[in-house]
Amino acid sequence: MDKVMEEAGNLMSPMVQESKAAYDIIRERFGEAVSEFDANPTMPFFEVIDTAKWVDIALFMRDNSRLKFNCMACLSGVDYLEEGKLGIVCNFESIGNFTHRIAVKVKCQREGGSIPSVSCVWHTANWHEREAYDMYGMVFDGHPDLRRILCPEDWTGFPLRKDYQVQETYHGIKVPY
Amino acid sequence: MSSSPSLNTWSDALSGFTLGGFPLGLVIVAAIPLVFIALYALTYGVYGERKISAFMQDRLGPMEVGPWGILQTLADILKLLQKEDIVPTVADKFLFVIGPLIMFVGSFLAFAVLPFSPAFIGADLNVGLFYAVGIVSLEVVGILASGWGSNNKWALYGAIRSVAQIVSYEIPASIALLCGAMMAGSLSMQHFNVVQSGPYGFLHFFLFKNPIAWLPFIIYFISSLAETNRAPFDIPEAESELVAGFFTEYSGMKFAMFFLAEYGSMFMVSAVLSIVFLGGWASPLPNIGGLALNDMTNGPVWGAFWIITKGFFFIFVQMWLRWTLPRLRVDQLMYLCWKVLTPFAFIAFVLTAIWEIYM
Amino acid sequence: MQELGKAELNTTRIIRQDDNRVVIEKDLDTEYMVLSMGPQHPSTHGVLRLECITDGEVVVEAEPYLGYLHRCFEKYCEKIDYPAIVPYTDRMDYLAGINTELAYCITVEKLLDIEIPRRVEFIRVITAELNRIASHLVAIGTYGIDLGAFTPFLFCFRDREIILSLLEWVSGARMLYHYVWIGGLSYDVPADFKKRVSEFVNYFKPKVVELQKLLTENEIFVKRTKGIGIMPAEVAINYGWSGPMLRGSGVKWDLRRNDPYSIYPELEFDIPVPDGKFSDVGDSLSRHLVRALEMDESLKIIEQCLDKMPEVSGFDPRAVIPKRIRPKAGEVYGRAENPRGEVGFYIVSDGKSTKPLRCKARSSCFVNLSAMKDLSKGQLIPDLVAIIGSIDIVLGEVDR
Amino acid sequence: MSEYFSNIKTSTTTIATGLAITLRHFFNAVKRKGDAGIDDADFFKQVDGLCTLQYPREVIPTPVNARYRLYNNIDDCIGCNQCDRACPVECITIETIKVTADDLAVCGKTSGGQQKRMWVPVFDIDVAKCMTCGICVSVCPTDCLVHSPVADFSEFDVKNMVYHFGNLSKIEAEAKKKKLELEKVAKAKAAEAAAASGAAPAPKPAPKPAPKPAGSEAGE
Repeated sequence: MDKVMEEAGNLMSPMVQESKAAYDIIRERFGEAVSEFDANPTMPFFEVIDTAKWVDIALFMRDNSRLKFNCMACLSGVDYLEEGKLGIVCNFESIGNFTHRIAVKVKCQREGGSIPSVSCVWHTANWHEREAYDMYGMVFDGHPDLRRILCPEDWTGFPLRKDYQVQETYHGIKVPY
Repeated sequence: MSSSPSLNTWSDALSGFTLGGFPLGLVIVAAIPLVFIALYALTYGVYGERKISAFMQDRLGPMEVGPWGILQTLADILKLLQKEDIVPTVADKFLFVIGPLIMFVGSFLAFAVLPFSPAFIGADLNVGLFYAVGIVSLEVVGILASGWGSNNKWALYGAIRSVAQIVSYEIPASIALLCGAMMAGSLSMQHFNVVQSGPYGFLHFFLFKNPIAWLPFIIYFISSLAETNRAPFDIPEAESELVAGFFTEYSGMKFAMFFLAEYGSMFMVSAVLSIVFLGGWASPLPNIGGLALNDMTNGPVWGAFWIITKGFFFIFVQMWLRWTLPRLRVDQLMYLCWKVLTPFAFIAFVLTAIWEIYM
Repeated sequence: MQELGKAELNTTRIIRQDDNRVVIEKDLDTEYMVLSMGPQHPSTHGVLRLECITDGEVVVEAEPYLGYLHRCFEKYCEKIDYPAIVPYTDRMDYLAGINTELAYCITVEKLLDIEIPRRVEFIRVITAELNRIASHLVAIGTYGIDLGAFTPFLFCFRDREIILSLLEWVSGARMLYHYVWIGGLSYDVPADFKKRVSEFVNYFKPKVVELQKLLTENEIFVKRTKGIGIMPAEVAINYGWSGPMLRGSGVKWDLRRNDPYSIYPELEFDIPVPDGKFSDVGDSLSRHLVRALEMDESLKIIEQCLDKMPEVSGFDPRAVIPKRIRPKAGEVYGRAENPRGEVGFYIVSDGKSTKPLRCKARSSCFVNLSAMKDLSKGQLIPDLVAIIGSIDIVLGEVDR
Repeated sequence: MSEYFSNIKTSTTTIATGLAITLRHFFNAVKRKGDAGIDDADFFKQVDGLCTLQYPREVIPTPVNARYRLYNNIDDCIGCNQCDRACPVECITIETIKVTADDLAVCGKTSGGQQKRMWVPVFDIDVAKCMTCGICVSVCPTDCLVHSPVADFSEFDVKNMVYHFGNLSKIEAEAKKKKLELEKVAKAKAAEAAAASGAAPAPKPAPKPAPKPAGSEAGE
């Protein structure tokens, strides 16, 4: 099982091998648009370098008969402060078809950066992207309804950014209580 | 319908009583049902329902005010009286205030033709049953007035639902009662009881005398639940959908008025059910040989006991249903009314007619 | 999305303008009404707000608004140590605390790469399954309330009370357990625990049957839920649904089988999926049914665990808990099957700090609820209530 | 048409089943659930019947390891501050003063026999903030901080939810601080003037007082 991974560094576990196989298919199709495969034992992932191709990759991942990543389990926004970037990490799996899983990272510039939205590919992404926007402030191009979801609509700042400064008052209420 | 000499002796005597030109007797006749409603709603209606629901749900119910919580209702009334009587600024004030009054008056007026005992009836109309069915429908106006007057979306939903429901269910209910009227051959409430009383007790009741009577009995019972907005037909006040339905905006005594009206009409329909199909004040106990149980348990006081007991039994069944069943949806409610109850009511009507002619 | 054909909406167009206001263009003289359902509404299960545009009783569009219970879980996680996050995960899904703790702990354990004692795994599974039953009891009971049946709710809570007592006996708290720790448990179970749990299983079995008779088989209940809010399997997967919601759509997908963790691979249990005889596959009744049947499966699991659980004298459940939790740099996405679906944690560790760099909670209700807009189109208001109830949301988890 | 009648039939039977169940419960209302706790061997023999508890008079018995109100046994507290650091909600406030060498005996030892080296004039627990996670208890080296099974400790004033466990009053704390400073000064002097001595320490203060429960009753 994926828990037993003492030989993580040298030997790839079956799960990682499956992910690698799935990655190879994507790499074959998209070449340099995607980065090298990161075969870490806990969450194997690759990064989309050419973010403009993210929707194409997503559609390919969903519809290719050998991939069939029909379920997006999770989409998390991340702040890469050192790189000066914001990013999303998506976890995919294939329900009812294959057992492989893979994670994908997409990054954009910290200020004014944007990532193409995949909410047309997976409905799950709709609210998750809204949440990532709410918390990190990256814009998802082509999102049908990009509004804040958890914070109030007139909240200033993006709370999960590492350099976030909380506002002093909100409608006359002192915020850092 | 002419009444037999022993009927209505108390109420006739009372209504003739005047004090210096003031018809005090009539006031007392009118006050008796009012006091009855208040007392019954206080004890059985609120406290009883709470306890019954509690016991069905493995709970204790009210326990804090008085021994076993019997003073809970008084505490509630005190609370309601103290509460601020809020009239929303955007409400239609006239309709908002008049709504609960119409509702209460509607349910209270019906008590005029309710024979509380062989010797007591408010007004022995020869169209008593017709009057009762008609006047209860007056509640619809009150519900609509309060729902519209509240200027609240939930209240409006509740009111519209309620009107649709009550108006629809009038039809099977009336036809079912008509079956009873055919069996009795009269519309006078007292007459229903007279023809159903006799030495064999319950065997004289239409329900047991006439095999077809079960059908209109059940139809009327179901329709009466809908007419009084009781579960499973409580969609006008469906608390999980419409917050509180047409009385969402009410507080204080106006709110209490709705409750009083609801409990009043609950007893009203239960009493009508027992009068039309179960002999009203007539004792169900038969004379067995020399043991004249029926004769012993008939009379003005016993009559009052029997009719209230029968009414309370049906109220218990109403509560029992309420705490067991989920709520119907609006369209299912209408389906039940128009596609199930109404056809069956017509069938019952025809069958009763045939039975009455040939048997 | 299947068109249910209850509302004829062709004459009217609803437009969401740039500033998010909803404008309705209409050709016919039906007047639309904007109905704000919640956050204080009896059947929104907490503080969900639905902005419904209604045409009479028909819901044209229902837009959920969240965040009324947002408690900055993810922001907090960046400021506290790994073990101190566990009590916060309790507060996410407060009806199934142990399950959520378990999800978080197995995620961090994956990152730390530590071996858990077998007895700990068994205790974790027993308590998690007990908690699953308790959570499903609330789901079923409140669903009854949504549909107007009050009594099953109190029967459910009566039995849940016993589970809570059992869990309090084990963990020391009734609802917010903080029982599963990273690498172990806070306490070993009491001496009589096995006996009492097996007694509970015997006590509870007839109660489930009674509940089914009282609620699930009731014709009014069936009529209210059958065919309401149908979600086809592909759309459900695309929406990322999980747990009883996905299984209600006929997909046999359970993380306890499909991404096994703890000792679930050793245990025998079915994954209940509606067969379409009693309910239409994918409707509200199916989802309710899956929950009801899952309680039986959980009982089965508990019984097996009680049989197999190794007895260790002088067992210390904290033995392998690391003194200082500082995982090596890396990322992990771990998940577990909660009563409401897949709860996942995405954790990034920088390898230096005792605090996670990023801890994202993937909440099952959040994802399940996102389909609300699709599900509610063209439904009646009572059906809308039935659909919300069948999604079984816990707002603490939706908003985190 | 047959469906129409079968619908009526199933409705009637299922409603009747439901009614039978509720009526059975109604007549079962003469029984009441007993008050045995879950740790009682006969617990499941007494769960039948009405299950309400009339709360202030009847309570669910809390098991021994129940984790509710925090209690600090200050006699055993060494002022190590670990609980304060571990607390995720920051509900514990601790101030410590180092014990001067001549006070060590007065300050005493913990029940485990460890010499206490800190006065703890302030040990405040805001139980209104406390989320009873038990992390502070798990890090406490002397096991003096415990979650007691007292579950109901509601107050009318939120200020009373702050429990004071400190073992010195304000005045005493001032005195101790001064004494510590004096000792420091003395030490410094001693270091400076290697030979100098005789700087008698300040007169002994009153012996260590008992833990002072403030606000409402704070202890068990």
